[in-house]
Amino acid sequence: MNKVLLLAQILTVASAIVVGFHPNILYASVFLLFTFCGVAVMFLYAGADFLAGAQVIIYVGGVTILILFAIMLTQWLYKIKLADIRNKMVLPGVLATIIGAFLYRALHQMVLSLPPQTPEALEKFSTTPKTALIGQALLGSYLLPFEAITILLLGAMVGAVWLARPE
Amino acid sequence: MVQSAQFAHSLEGWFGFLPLWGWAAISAFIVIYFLALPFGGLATYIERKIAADMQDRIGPNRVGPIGLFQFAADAIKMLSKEDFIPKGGDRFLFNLAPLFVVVGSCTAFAVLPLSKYLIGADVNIGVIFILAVTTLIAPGLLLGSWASENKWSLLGGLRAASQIVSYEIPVALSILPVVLISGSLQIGTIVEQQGWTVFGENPATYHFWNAFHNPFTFFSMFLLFVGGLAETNRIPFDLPEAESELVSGFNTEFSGMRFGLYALGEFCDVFVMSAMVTALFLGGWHIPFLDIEKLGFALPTGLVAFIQFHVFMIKTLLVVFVVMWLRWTLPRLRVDQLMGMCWKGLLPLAFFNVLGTALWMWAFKGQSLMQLLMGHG
Amino acid sequence: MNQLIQFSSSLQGYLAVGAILFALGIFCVMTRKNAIGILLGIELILNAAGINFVAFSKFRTGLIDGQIVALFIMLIAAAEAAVALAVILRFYRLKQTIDADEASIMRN
Amino acid sequence: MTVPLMLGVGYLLRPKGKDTRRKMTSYECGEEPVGSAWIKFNIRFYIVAIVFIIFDVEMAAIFPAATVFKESITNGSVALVFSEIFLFVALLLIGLIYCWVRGDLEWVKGVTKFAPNK
Repeated sequence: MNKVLLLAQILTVASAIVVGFHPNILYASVFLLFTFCGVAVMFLYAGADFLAGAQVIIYVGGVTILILFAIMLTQWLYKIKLADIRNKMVLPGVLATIIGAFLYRALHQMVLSLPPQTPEALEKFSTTPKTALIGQALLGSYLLPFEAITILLLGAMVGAVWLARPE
Repeated sequence: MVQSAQFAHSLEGWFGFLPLWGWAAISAFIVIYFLALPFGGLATYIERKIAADMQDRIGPNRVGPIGLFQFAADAIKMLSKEDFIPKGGDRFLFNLAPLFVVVGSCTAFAVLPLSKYLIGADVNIGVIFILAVTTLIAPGLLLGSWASENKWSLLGGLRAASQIVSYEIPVALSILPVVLISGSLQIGTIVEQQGWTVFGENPATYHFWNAFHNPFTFFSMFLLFVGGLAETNRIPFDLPEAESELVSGFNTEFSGMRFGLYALGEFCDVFVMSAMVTALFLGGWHIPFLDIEKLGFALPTGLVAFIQFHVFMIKTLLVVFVVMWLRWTLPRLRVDQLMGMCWKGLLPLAFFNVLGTALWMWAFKGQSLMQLLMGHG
Repeated sequence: MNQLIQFSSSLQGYLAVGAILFALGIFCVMTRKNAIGILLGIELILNAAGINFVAFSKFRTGLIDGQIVALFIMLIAAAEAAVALAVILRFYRLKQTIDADEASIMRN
Repeated sequence: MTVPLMLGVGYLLRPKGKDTRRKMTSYECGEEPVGSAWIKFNIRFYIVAIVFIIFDVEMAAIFPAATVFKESITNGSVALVFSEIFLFVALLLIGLIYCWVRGDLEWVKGVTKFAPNK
């Protein structure tokens, strides 16, 4: 029921379209940054306050920076090399549309199968601070996945540094 | 912000469609207008005055009494400068990049706890909020430097970005002890817990300034300060702008108001960092050993807010003064020293502090040094 | 206009945005020749998944489990981006290009 | 809103110079620029970024765990929470130490070899 959320969604979709269609990879990654910000605002309105912050910290502060560094590292011949998108767009476009429509349809079926929340419950859910709840869940029922992720991160760091290291 | 809440309530008939976050945005806007912009301007004046004093010069003294309106003159000068974009550069990104920096540093003002009753938006993820919005600065510098098509800019921007992202980790980890202590990310709550009064009974939640909670937090404060210096590209960490190596770094090609926006963003960032040190470690709006709300007689809320605001500002400006003082005290680091210091010095130390604070909390049931000494709790 | 606002703040609005992001991500993965471009598409897809989890967590279950899964998605996405870009860099050093079509040495 | 205002006022006030060729070139201390500025740069920037992103993620994951630490002291689960945080930190420190030992965190490789008193 509010315009800010609608604006955020429009921003998200519009910049995602630029990401999909802009031939220049640098522009695509800049607009990916806007998509991330829009998604963060959507999270905020879905009652995921901590997640919104984490979204900005991880994606905007981390992944985007990494992608920008990678682009600058590999593509120094700016205008020639950056514009590389395939000419064949019809088939992927049709396929993507079908997949997206199918996904929406399937999820919509799922929506109908689950009972909706009352407006009071929604309001209460939106206003509860989530950080401590997430912390409790991470240390409770999600302890094992959390540990697994720690090990995954360790592996990713060692592996990525090993791969990127000059001989 | 009690008054503003009532004000907001009375306006609800017209602006009822706005949720809490909308109001947060509006109050952020107000705070930016009345705090960030004047501060950004004034800070340049203060900086020049301090620099002049330290070098035994007079400094700006022509515009207004003791040159006080120098910043207005600077702003007008910047506005009237021709502003051009280098030919090979990327116009769109060139226009966009300074906005990232300004938005990143000015939005953080919204959650600064100026007083108990004067917080733009005391969101319950306040600490994360500041960390999140300030991450926008690094892409701004990187894109701006890329868009200028200048080797010095690009090198400066890359250095700036990698420096800022590197030091983000020690900064976040030196905030973590505070989160461990207070069990909250809400800045208002964190500051409120740092009270202490010698006139009357202390509530169980009061544990004096976080800096003196235990030895580890004391070091954390310095880590946060050093990390903040590096994140704002201040001397001795101003490698991205090292004149002797890189002309002017990432903003070499920027002129006029665009350059002004970069400068504004930097000064606002300095203020935000200092305010963070103040709010998280130096007790925020609390006068040491005195709680003006527990004197035995009630002061009007407006007066309390007024006093608290000034206490907060004095502390913050003292930290800002130290930042400016360091500029004329320390030489610039080398780039390898800079990175080595972050990853091999500050980061292990920050981890050590986190674990040490956790152990202290465990051993003393969460009591601070002050509570232990005074036998409270 | 009011209906649009109503729709946007409902579960369906979130799902629609998620589906659009997902489709655009698929499209991006299929059309980009550039390996980094493919990574951008993957990030879009992961974000779409996160939106769906968070939306269902609020509008249907009322539990935070959806948010935790979304947090895990983020953590894994970041690790994945780090490794993927390191692989791309390695490949670039090998072949002086990051055209994904060239990455067929494994095929023979 | 503020920023467009500032830029807009500036647009009205500032002189409109001619876009001469020379002015529009990038500044290189008066020399004509040679080649494009978009050059390849040092790979160390990138390795630092990789290490950074892992720690960034770690930082985001540890904040929720840290917020429950204070409560856990009173409700008796402090050993679990502490060991959890400790394990998390320790595993990442192992990664950091690996990079440190392998020399990935050195900005300039081999400088110490030429130190005069060695």
